[in-house]
Amino acid sequence: MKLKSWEGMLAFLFLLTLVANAMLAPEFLTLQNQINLFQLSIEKIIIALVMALVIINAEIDLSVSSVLGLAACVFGYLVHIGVAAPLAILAALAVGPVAGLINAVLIARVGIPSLVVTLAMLIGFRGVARILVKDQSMGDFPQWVTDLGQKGFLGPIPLSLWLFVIFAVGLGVLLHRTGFGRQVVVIGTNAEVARFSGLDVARVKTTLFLMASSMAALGGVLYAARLGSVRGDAGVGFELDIITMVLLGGVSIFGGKGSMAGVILSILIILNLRNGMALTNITGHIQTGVIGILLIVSVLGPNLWERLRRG
Amino acid sequence: KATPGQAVNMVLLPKFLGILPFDQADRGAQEAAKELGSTGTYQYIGPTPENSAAGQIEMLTTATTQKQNVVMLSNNAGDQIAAVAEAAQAAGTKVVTWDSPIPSGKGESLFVAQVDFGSIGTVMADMVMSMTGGAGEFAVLSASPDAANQNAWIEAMKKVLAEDAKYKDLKLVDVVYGNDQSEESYNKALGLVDKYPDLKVIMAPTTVGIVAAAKAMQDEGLCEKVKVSGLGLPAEMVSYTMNGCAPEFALWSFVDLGYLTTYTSYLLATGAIKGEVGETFTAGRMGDFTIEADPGREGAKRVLMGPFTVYNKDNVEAASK
Amino acid sequence: MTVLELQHVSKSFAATQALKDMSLAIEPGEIHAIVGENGAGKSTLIKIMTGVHQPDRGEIRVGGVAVTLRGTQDAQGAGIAAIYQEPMVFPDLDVAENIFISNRAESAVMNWRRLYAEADLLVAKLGVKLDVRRAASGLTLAEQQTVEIARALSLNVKVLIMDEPTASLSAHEVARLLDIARALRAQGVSVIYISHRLDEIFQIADRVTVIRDGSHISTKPIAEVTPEGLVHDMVGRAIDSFAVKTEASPHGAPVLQMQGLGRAGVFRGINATVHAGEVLCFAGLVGARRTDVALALFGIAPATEGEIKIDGAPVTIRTPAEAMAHQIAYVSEDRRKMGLAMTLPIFANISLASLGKLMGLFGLINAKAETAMAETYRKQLAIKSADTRVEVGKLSGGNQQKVMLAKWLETKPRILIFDEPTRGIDVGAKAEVHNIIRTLAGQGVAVIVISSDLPEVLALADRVLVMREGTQAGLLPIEEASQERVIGLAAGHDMKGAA
Amino acid sequence: MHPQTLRILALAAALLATVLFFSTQIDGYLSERMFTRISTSAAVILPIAVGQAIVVITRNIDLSIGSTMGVVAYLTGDYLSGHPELHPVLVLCLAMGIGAGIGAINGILVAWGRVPSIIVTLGTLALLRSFLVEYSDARTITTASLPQWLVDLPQANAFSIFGIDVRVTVVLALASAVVMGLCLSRLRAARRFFAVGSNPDAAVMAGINLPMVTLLAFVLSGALAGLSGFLFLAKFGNITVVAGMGFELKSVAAVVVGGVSILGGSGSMVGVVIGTVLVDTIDNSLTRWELVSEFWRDALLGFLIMAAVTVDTFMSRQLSRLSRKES
Ligand SMILES: Nc1ncnc2c1ncn2[C@@H]1O[C@H](COP(=O)(O)OP(=O)(O)OP(=O)(O)O)[C@@H](O)[C@H]1O
Ligand SMILES: Nc1ncnc2c1ncn2[C@@H]1O[C@H](COP(=O)(O)OP(=O)(O)OP(=O)(O)O)[C@@H](O)[C@H]1O
Ligand SMILES: [Mg+2]
Ligand SMILES: [Mg+2]
Repeated sequence: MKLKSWEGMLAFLFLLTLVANAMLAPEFLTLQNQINLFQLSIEKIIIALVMALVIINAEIDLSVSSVLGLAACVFGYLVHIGVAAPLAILAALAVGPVAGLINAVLIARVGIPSLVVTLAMLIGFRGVARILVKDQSMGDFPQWVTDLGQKGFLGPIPLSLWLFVIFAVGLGVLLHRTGFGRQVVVIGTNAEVARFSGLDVARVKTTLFLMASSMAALGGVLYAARLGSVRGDAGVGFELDIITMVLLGGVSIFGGKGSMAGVILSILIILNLRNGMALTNITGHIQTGVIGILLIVSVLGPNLWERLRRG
Repeated sequence: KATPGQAVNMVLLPKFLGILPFDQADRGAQEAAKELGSTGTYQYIGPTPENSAAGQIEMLTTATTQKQNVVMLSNNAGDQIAAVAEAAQAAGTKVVTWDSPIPSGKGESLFVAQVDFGSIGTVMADMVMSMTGGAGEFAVLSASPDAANQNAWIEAMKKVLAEDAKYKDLKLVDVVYGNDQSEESYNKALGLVDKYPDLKVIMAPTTVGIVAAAKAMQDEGLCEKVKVSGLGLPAEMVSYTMNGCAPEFALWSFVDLGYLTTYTSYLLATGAIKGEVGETFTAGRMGDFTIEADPGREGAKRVLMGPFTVYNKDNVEAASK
Repeated sequence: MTVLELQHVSKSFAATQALKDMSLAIEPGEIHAIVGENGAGKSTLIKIMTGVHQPDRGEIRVGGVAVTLRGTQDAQGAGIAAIYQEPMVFPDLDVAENIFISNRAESAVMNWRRLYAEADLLVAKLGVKLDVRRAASGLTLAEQQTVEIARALSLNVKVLIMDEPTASLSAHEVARLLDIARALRAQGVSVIYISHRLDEIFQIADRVTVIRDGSHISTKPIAEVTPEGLVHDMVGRAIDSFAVKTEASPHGAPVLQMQGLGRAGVFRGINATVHAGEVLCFAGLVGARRTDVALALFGIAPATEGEIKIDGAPVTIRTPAEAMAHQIAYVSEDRRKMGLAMTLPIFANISLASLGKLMGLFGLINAKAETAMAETYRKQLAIKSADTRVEVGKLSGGNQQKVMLAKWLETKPRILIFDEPTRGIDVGAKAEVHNIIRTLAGQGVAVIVISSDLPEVLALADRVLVMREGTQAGLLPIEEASQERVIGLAAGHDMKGAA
Repeated sequence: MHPQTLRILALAAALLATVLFFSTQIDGYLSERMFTRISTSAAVILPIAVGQAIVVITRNIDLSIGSTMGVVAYLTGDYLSGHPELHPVLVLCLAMGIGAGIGAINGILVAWGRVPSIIVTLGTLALLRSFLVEYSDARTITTASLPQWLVDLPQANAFSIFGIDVRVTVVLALASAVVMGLCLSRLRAARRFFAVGSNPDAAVMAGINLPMVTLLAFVLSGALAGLSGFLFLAKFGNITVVAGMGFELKSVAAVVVGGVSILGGSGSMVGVVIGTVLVDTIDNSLTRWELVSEFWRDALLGFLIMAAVTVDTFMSRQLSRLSRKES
């Protein structure tokens, strides 16, 4: 019940944003702008989709942006030293499982809280990226790589957008319709109950952290392809944006609650709101401030309303 | 040569908002826009410091969507912005860089260079030279490993050091980064003096780093032993120059840089200049300039502003007012 | 004059009306029992008295004056405190602090030594052995209950409410608690006592109030009621009170054998066999480590000594999944912590341990089958709820217990371990649960029941295994088991009959 | 022995090992100079870590703490440039007051608005920074505009023992930790922080005023961030709009390394002090380690923090198992 009304509110907010944007910014409704809007944040939004599962599982992964940076740098570095691009892509994608496994072992097996582990790894993985590229910028990727990141793939829609749609649907089904998704929710609600029901808590958590890191690595490759070059600071600070998207989507930071529809709506709201503000020439820190207010008010508003209604 | 009163929509896009040099550039740009009587719009927008690179890429894309005529970019995203800049050019939005160029030159119409990047290497080397008395160890405290202009200057300095025999007794022992944050720069400066007991100069080609380093040396009573130099704002450096912690540093006028960039961009957007090597134009109060090949970046073109001022005890107080 | 009075109080949660026009008056120095079925509204009534919930209508009077209780602080200020049905401890604080946490009379600066001394006294008064310096995190449910009781006692109150305080206590502690209630009464404190164990009510109550479906049915002096009449008032029909079993039911082949089973530092030397169709009850005092034996069998805290055999073949069980592969099910004693995902709907809880069965292609859950499964149990176990999409946390305690049972029944176990299966369940439901257990045994399931409720043990068991301090104190066939015998073994008085 | 005590011992051992290791790697490491370096640098973070710890103990988190510190440093510096005659004690009060005010806003939103703390402070993290950029107009606070006593403060010695100088700023920071530590273990009211973090539902049932306790935790954390802001202003002198950026994560790192449970309910100020010093020691030592180039530092820092936490987890688990066997 409560979740439904949350998504209702988000849908309303989304429409509001669309209408306001369309009225205030004539360029808003152009196809190119709509594509740009997704493409500019594609890495964040696909990671946010997985992060939703992680947070519903009552964990958090702060290291994703560093894994993204590391994968991008591995790719850039390998191409730079002359490795063939397809191989470099594979190696960069492999960063995901490796990083995820390190996180997962420390979290699910050793039993250190994920916030602690991934906070340390946020520094650590970024550091490894830095070792690889140092103060350099590595680019000159083959044309097909940058085309994949920048040009349309099947019509005007770029690959990244297709990926977003596929992941949104896929992860939505995974979360809401499969046994694995149910396990994620139950563990997020109460891990002990899950254990006493015979679920393999460690395995589910391991899978989730592997998924998060793998998605981050994919994000890294997309990032490299989109920008055509990488540096050691690729993706710095993305984690806060990603978490904002998930939380605005109604996912409880305490786990157990949240829906993919909410997260997708929240992503749409944030992307469109930012885009609309940019098109009306609102500068960076005000944009950030508005998102900050939105985040607080979206939770505060319903709470206050509930109180008023109860008297 | 400029025809005033035409409609040119311009965006001045700094690395990020919140530090003085960029606001000064904004002032210069506004002055120029007024002088030119541009009937188009002028926007000064920028990303937040923590979101600088991604934010710039987003803002350049948005400007392209808006069909702005020119985006004046102090690039902080390195070559990562090249693809977006090329897209902008293709859509008819000119990209003129200033302060910090696109390293590969891709997607960039012109670079309005504050100084000659090669000569700043010489100047930095010379300042080290005069402070060490010709021989000794020194280290560089830079902004971040990803700052293209700083990297270019350090590169240029290394080159001069290697090529010119008169610097043969200077030894660059380390390059560290303070990420343009006071506390990090301060700690890194102290780290340097601890790590290299014979260190004589800290060269900080960044306005945040140089004050932080100067304060660190002053706090630890090391000003006699380790001198600080680099690029700094006179207003922030005056006390350290007067007390000898940072006897010499250099800078150029960001107001002028903003002014010149706006003039150049206006001319480019109105078609008064094509942006070809060899073209000359007049930029209001600043006089005549010529477009030339950028010696540091193959295939790229620049407009050289220059000169810069070296500040010391004699002129810093006047400049800080 | 009354100390506490409710007048025409109503309260509803969304669609459920938990209390309807409820009026109740508590006299000074009386023990006032409240009985009613699961979900009748007892806990809600209590929570209104303590300011946790605010009534939709009606008023609360303390000493004749109408008051508004906005929270438990207000209630404590008015001299009302409660021991809640679900113990509420602070796992990171030590026992002594847990006890005195809400005591306002204490000084602003902590005097740790005095705190421990007073806590020791209180705990001793309750007749429990409990180190007041240890953190509350490892406490068993019964120990938590003790802490809760001690906390309420530490407050100087006029009205003390006990919401099923004995649900997880064994006879020994129950007796102590009843003594304390009487002592309080002697001091002029009014005690409101809620319990599903009617024998306790007849032992101590002065008056008893029956509520049904949120409405007040009757308030009578205890002398004027009979157990049968009380049950009739509660349920609206008669229920056969369960008889003591006198002989073992017929059983089949041995299914589960424990040979010298033990876990280092916890328990040891458990030797018993459970046959198909047999009910083996574990009896013992609180903390006798009965639960630990169950946890070893279920792979949560695996055994380190001895052997487990299933169908005669030795097996190792290191995880619940392995236990479940051997068709073992464990209905745990603490449904809040280990049993149910409180914020999830009923159906999701019921299907939780058998998700595999419902999963098809790509691990998709067959939603229709899941709903059907849940519906079956809702009807079969008479779970009081409009449909199975209701959050489990919103059900009354007894109904939650049924959901947990359903979850394990669905795994179709051959070996079913119940840990305090009727904790907090009303008489009607208890009879149902007992029926279910007997039926399951009748179908050839090997059943282990851990219970602190001796009448229950004697009503269900074919054999009784008595534990004392982590060891097996005796294994009695039902014919030899009597209340005295079992208590004697559990407390260590009985010298003969140690198996 | 109490598990908390074991935890502290494990941490202290980790710190000792770190110091011993680096003393073999860096010339003149065990010196008065290094002590001053690390102590004064840790002093800036310590109050913020203490504040973060209090909030974390109540099962919340304060991600706005770095922004709060930046805003305080900037506003205090800004005010001082106009009113250089303000008494030092009043300046300190001003800084902590601004911090407490910001903390109160967070606290009210969390306690009465029932918005999870991570959401509130993620929001105010951004909002405070935005405010600062707007307010500052790109001006930097420089030492030149600050009163001399403030500029000299970081060099002022409180006392010396065995020839080791202990600076006033270090004493101030330690005092905040000691006072909070004493309060947390001795004051009945302060024990409620632990109760609330340990089991919020039970706290409500036990008659604890949950919103009030939560608010207080945030006000304290804000005030302590204010103290850090003051020390930051004094030490670095040059305050830009990015002052304190990233300190939220630094404070969380110090707190978790210091053994405060991120899930609330437990932790000690001794642990927080050791945690803060440990992280800062690793950081400062890596900066001075010749074997490690600038580009390797972050990787090592991250993995060393991870190693410290892992060792701590294993050791305190092992030790508490041992002690359980003994008893
Ligand atoms: N927080 C809540 N939200 C919604 N419904 C509730 C809530 N608390 C109780 N109810 C409903 O109110 C009714 C009365 O519940 P209550 O807990 O008072 O019963 P009870 O008499 O204590 O039962 P039991 O003997 O099982 O503990 C039940 O139908 C229950 O589902
Ligand atoms: N001293 C203790 N320290 C830590 N955990 C304990 C301790 N005593 C018991 N436990 C835990 O509490 C749970 C139940 O304990 P135990 O088996 O002793 O109780 P029991 O005999 O089942 O009694 P009851 O069920 O009546 O409480 C088990 O998980 C056990 O590990
Ligand atoms: Mg109840
Ligand atoms: Mg038990």
